[in-house]
Amino acid sequence: MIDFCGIELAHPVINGSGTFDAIAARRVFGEQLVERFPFSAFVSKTITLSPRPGNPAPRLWEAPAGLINSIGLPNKGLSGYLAEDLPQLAQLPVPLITNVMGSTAQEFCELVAACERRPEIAAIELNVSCPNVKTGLDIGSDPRQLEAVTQAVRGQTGKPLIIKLTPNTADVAACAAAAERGGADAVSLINTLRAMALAPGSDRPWLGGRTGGLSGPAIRAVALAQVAAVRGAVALPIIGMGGVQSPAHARDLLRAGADLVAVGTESFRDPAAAARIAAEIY
Amino acid sequence: MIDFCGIELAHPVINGSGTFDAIAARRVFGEQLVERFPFSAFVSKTITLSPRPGNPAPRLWEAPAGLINSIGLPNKGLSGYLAEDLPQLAQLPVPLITNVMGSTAQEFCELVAACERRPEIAAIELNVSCPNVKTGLDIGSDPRQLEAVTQAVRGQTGKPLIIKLTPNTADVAACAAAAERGGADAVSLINTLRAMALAPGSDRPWLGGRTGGLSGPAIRAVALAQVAAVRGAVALPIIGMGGVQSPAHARDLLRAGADLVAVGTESFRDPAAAARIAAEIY
Amino acid sequence: MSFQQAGEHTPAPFCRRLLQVTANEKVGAYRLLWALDRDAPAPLPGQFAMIAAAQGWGAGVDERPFLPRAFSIARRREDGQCAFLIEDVGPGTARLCALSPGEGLWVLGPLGRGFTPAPAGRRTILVGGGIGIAPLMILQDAILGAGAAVGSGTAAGVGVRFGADATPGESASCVALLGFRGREHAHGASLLHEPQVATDDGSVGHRGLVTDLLERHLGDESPAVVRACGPPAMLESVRAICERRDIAAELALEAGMACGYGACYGCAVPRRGGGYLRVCVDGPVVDAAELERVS
Amino acid sequence: MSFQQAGEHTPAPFCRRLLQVTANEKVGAYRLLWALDRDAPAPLPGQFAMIAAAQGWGAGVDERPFLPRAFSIARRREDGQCAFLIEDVGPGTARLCALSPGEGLWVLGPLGRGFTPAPAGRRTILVGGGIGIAPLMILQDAILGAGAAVGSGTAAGVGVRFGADATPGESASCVALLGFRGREHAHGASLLHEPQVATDDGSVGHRGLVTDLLERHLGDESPAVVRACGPPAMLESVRAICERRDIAAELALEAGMACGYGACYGCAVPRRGGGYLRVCVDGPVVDAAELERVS
Ligand SMILES: Cc1cc2nc3c(=O)[nH]c(=O)nc-3n(C[C@H](O)[C@H](O)[C@H](O)COP(=O)(O)OP(=O)(O)OC[C@H]3O[C@@H](n4cnc5c(N)ncnc54)[C@H](O)[C@@H]3O)c2cc1C
Ligand SMILES: Cc1cc2nc3c(=O)[nH]c(=O)nc-3n(C[C@H](O)[C@H](O)[C@H](O)COP(=O)(O)OP(=O)(O)OC[C@H]3O[C@@H](n4cnc5c(N)ncnc54)[C@H](O)[C@@H]3O)c2cc1C
Ligand SMILES: Cc1cc2nc3c(=O)[nH]c(=O)nc-3n(C[C@H](O)[C@H](O)[C@H](O)COP(=O)(O)O)c2cc1C
Ligand SMILES: Cc1cc2nc3c(=O)[nH]c(=O)nc-3n(C[C@H](O)[C@H](O)[C@H](O)COP(=O)(O)O)c2cc1C
Ligand code: FES
Ligand code: FES
Repeated sequence: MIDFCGIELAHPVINGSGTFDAIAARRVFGEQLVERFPFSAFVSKTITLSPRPGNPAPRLWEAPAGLINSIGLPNKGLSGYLAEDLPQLAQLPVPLITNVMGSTAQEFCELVAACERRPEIAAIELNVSCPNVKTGLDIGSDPRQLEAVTQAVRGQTGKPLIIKLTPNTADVAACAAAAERGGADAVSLINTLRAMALAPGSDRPWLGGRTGGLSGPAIRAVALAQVAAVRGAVALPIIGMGGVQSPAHARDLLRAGADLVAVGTESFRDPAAAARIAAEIY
Repeated sequence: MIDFCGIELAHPVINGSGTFDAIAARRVFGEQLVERFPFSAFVSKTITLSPRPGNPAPRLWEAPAGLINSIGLPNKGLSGYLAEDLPQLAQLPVPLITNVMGSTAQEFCELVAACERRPEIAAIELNVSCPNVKTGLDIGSDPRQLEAVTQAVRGQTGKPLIIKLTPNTADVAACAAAAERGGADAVSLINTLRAMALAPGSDRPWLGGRTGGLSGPAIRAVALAQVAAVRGAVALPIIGMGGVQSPAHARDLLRAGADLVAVGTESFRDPAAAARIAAEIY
Repeated sequence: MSFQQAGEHTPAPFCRRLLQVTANEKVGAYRLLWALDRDAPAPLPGQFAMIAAAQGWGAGVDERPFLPRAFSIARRREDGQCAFLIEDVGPGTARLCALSPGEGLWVLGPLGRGFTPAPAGRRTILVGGGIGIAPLMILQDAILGAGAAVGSGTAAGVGVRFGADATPGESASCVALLGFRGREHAHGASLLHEPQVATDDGSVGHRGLVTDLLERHLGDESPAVVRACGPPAMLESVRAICERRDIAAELALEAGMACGYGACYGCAVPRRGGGYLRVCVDGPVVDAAELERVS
Repeated sequence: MSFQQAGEHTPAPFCRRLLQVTANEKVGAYRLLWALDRDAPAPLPGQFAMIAAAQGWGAGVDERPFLPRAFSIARRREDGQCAFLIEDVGPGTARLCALSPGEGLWVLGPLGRGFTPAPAGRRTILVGGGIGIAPLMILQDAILGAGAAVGSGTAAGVGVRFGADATPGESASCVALLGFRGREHAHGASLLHEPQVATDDGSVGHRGLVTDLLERHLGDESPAVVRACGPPAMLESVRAICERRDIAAELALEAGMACGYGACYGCAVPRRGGGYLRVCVDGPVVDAAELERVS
C-alpha cells in the first residue's frame, strides 16, 4: 500500500486525466473493467463549470512516436458531472480524483467548493493549462498567478489538492514552488506540449482547434527532465507522467523523483497497459 | 534566388547550428562536399569567447523518434575559430553565418564585434539558449533580458543579426517580439527541448552533462506550433527548424510562416538529406 | 422471438490479444487479412477492432504508425477465423497489407455498435463504396446465414451474433449495391453474394454512382431498410436519399481514432441537434436520423 | 615503396547508399551480414560504416532505432561484397540480425581512420574481444592478402586498401588472439585464420582473458605491434600492457554515434593531455599513445 496525501493506493500507477473514460470503458468491456481495474486511483477528465461540447473535428493527429490532440475538454459541466457521472465513478474499486479547470480563480473556487462537498471525491486536481483570457498564456505558466489561484482554492477544501502543472513554461520548478507556497498537497506533470500540424498539402491547421497538445513517447524525455527539476525544487509528492509505456519508463519517473506515475496515451494502444506496468513496476 | 536579409541564397534550406561540421565533412567526403554542398548557407556551430572542451561522455541518447544531446558546445574559442576555421569555411560555396553565445550581454558584444570585422562572415546568429548565471534559466526565455541583449549587440554590427530563440519558454512569440524590438533582423527556431534520460536500471542521469536537448521528428509538431506563433507576432524573417526530414516537412514550416528552413538531426542519418529536401521543396 | 436490441454490442475482452495472421489474400486493390481469434466473443456485423502489427509498427513514413488502426470485422467463421479487408492508404495500412502468415497481430475488440436486423418483412439494401464494403460482407453473411439459424446464438456457419432468434428457415432478403473507383477496386465485389456494381469509369457494371443503383432499387419495390458504409460523400448522399423517402437507414461511419473504446474523445462527429457523438462507442453504426449530415 | 600514411582514410561517397542484403549467416552468437556494395571505394581495415535497415527501422523497443548504427566493415571482396559481423544487443542490432537476403540496407561509408600496417620486419598481434573481432577479420585478410599483392592498389582477392605497396611475395606475419564469453560466442573464432582462443569459462581454448595470451606472446618473441578491438576493459588492459612494454599499439574504439562523420560531436572520448577526440573522425582506430586510459 502506498500513502499518497493520506489516500491509500494499491500501487503507484494511475491514469492521466482525459485519457480514460471509465464509464464508457465499462460499457465496452463489461464488469471485467471493474474486476481488473488497472489504475490505483481514477482521475476524471477535466470538468468545467458549464458544459462544453469540445472542439470541432478532426481532433487527433498522429505524430512521430506520439499523438497531438485537440479535444477541447468536452464535459457535462459541473452539475452534470456531479449528478450523472459521479455516482457511476463512485462504483469503481479505487479512490476518485476529480480534475477541474476554471478560467479565473473565482471559477476554480466554485468548482473546488462543489467537489469538497462530495464524499465520493478523494482528491482534487487543478488543470491550470488553461489560457488566461487577458494574456493568452497558460495560467499555470506564471508562478505568481499560479500561487494566487492555488491559495484561493486552498481555502475551499480540506481534500488533497493536486496542481497539474503546465510544461509550456520556462521554469517548471518555479511553478511547482509557487504551487507549494500556495498550499498545494501535490503536483502532477507533464501535461501535453503545445504542438501543431498542417493538413497535408495545405496551409490550414489540421486540427479543428488549430493547435493541440503532444503526448506519448515523444515527450517522455521532456517529462523526465521536468520531474527531476521539480523534485529539486519542492518537497511535495509528485505524480509523474508523459510517454510511459513500460515498467522501465515508470521506474525512471519514480527514480527521478515522482511518487506516483500516470499512464495516458499508452492506454489508447492497450486499455490494460497500466495493469501490465503496475504488475512489474518494482 | 532567395533574398534573406539582403543575402542571396540559392534555395531555402540551411543547416541547424551544431549539426554539421563542414571542415570535418570535407575531410570525410572530399571535394564532393564542396561540389554538391547541400545547404544554401552554412551556419557554424556555436562559438564562445574561450575555448570549451565540451561535456563528458556519454553525450547522446536515442529517444523515440529523436535524439537527446548534451554536447556542451565544444569549440576552439573566438580567436581559434577566426584563425583556424574561418579561412576554411570561407572556401565553402555559400554564405557563412556564424553562431555565437555569451553568458552576458558584454560577452555577446565582444563576440559580435569580432565577427563584424571579418568580411567572410555574412550574418551572425545569437544562441540565447544559455543559462543566465543568476537564474539558471535561458537568457532567451525572458523577453526583457532578450531585448536588452539584442539591443546591446545591435550596436556592434551592421551585418544581419539572427536571434536563435529558445523553445523552453512560456511564450515564444513574446520573445520573438522582444528580439524584434531589440533590433534583430531575423529569428530562428526551435532549438532543442530540455530533456533527460537515466542510465538503464539506475538513478543516475545517462548524459555526462546530466540534462540535454531533444531534437528530431519528436519535436517537429512543437516546432511548427512555435513558428506559427512567432509568425503571428513579428514581421521578421524566420528560420524554421525542428525535425525536418522531408520536403513535406520543410514546406509545412514555410507555410506556417518560415522564410528559410534548417535541417539538423536528419543530416546525421544522411549527410545529403538537405540536398534531397532542397531539390523537392517546391 | 425478437431481434436483439438496436445498438446492442458484444463486450470486448479487456485487453488486446496477440493473434497470428493465417492468410493474406490479394483481392484487386485490397487485401483480405485473416487471423485466428478463437477466444473472442462473436462480433455483431458492423463492429470493428483496433489492430496493429506486433512487429514493425512504427517505422513507416514520418516514423508512423504509432497508434493501432480501426478496421471493420469483415468476415468471421465459427472456428474463430476472422478477416479484415484492408486498403493501403498510409503507413498503418501499408504495414498490415504486408503481413505474412505466422506474423503477429494485436487486436482489441469487438468494439462499437453494429447493424441491427431489418424488421420482419423488409428487405435489406446494402450500399457500399470502396473499402466500405468490409462491414457489409459480414452483415450479408449474417443476413443470409440467419435464414438457416437454429438458435445457436450465432448465425449458422458464421461466427456472428445477428438475428439469431429469427425463425429457422425464414429467409431474409438482401441486395448488395457496390460502388468502386474502377476495375482494380471492383474486384472487391467478389467478396459479396450477387452484388450489383457501379464504377466511376464504367469499367465494371453501371457507369456512375452506387447511389444511382440505390435510387433505382428504392423506386418501385417492397419496403426496405438501408445499411451503408463508404466515403463521406457517398454516405451523405445515401442519408439524404433515405431521408427524402423516409426510409430507415443505418450508416457505418469512419473517424480518426486513437483508442476505439471511448477513452480519447478523438473520434467526434457532429450529432443532429448539436454536440458530438463518439464514433467508437456511439457508432460506428448509427441511425441516419442521428446525423444532420455526413462530412 | 612505402606504406600508406598512418591515419589515412578512404573518402566516402557523400550520400548514403541503398544496398541489398545478399546473405545473413549465423556464426554462433553473431550474424555475418553480407551486402553488395559495388560502387564504394575499397575500405581500409578498421574503417566502419553507418548502417540502417531500409524497412522496419524504428519499431523496436522504445520506438527505436532512429539513428543509423556504426559497424566495422568486417570483410570485403573485390566484387564489392562486404560483410558486417553483428551482435544483437538492442533494437538496432536486433533489426539488422533479422534481415533477409533481398532486403534493403542504407550504408554510409567507409568512414573513419583504419589500422596502419606494421613496419617492415614486425609481426602484427591481433587482439580481439567478442564482437571486437570484426575489424580484425578484414585486417587479417589484408595482412595475409598483402603478402601476395601485385600493386593492384588493393590487397589481392580482398577488396581492401592496405599495405598494397608491399613487395610482392613479402609475407607479413600475423597472429590472432581472441577472447570470448563462452562457447556460443567463440564460434566467432572460425572467422579468423588460425586464431588462439581464450574464453571466460574455459569452454574453448585458454580459460581466462585474452590478455593472458597477449602477455605470453609478448614475453619472448620477435618485435611486434599490437592491433586490438574489444570491450573497454579489455582495451584498457591491452593499452596498459603495451605501454609497460613500450610496444606500439592501435586500438579500435567504440562510442555512441549519431552521425559517423564528425557532425554531431557525440562520440567524444577523453584524449591524453586533455580535451576529447571524436571516435568517428579521429578514430575509430587510434594510436594507444593518444589515450590516457580506455573507459
Ligand atoms: C470504425 C472504422 C472501421 C474501419 N474499417 C476499415 C476497413 O475495414 N478497412 C480499411 O481499409 N479501413 C478501414 N477503416 C479506415 C482505416 O482505419 C484507415 O484507413 C487507417 O486508419 C489508415 O491508417 P494509415 O496509417 O494507413 O494511414 P493514415 O495516414 O494514418 O491515414 C490516412 C488518412 O488520415 C489522414 N492523415 C494523414 N496523416 C495523418 C496523421 N499524421 N495523423 C492523423 N491523420 C492523418 C489523412 O486524411 C489521410 O488520408 C476504418 C475506420 C474506422 C474508424
Ligand atoms: C566504430 C564502431 C564500430 C562498431 N562495430 C561493430 C561491429 O562490427 N559489430 C557490432 O555488433 N557492433 C559494432 N559496434 C557497436 C554497435 O554500433 C552497437 O552495438 C549498436 O549501435 C547497438 O545498437 P542497438 O540499437 O542494437 O542497441 P542500443 O540499445 O542502442 O545500444 C546498446 C547499448 O547502448 C546503451 N543504450 C541503451 N539505450 C540507449 C539509448 N536509448 N540511447 C543511447 N544508448 C543507449 C546502453 O549502454 C546499451 O548497452 C561498433 C560501434 C562503433 C562505434
Ligand atoms: C486525448 C487526451 C486528452 C487529454 N485530456 C486531458 C484533460 O482533460 N485534462 C488534463 O489535465 N490532461 C489531459 N490530457 C493530458 C494527459 O493527462 C497527460 O498529462 C499527457 O497526455 C501526458 O501523458 P501521456 O504521454 O502518457 O499521454 C489529455 C491527453 C490526451 C492525449
Ligand atoms: C548534436 C546537436 C548539437 C547542436 N548544437 C547546437 C549549437 O551548437 N548551437 C545551436 O544554436 N544549436 C545547436 N543545436 C540545435 C540545432 O541547431 C537545432 O536547433 C535543433 O536540433 C532542432 O532541429 P532538428 O530537429 O532538425 O535537429 C544542436 C543540435 C544537435 C542535435
Ligand atoms: S477513438 Fe478514442 S474516444 Fe473514440
Ligand atoms: S558520431 Fe557524430 S561526431 Fe562522431
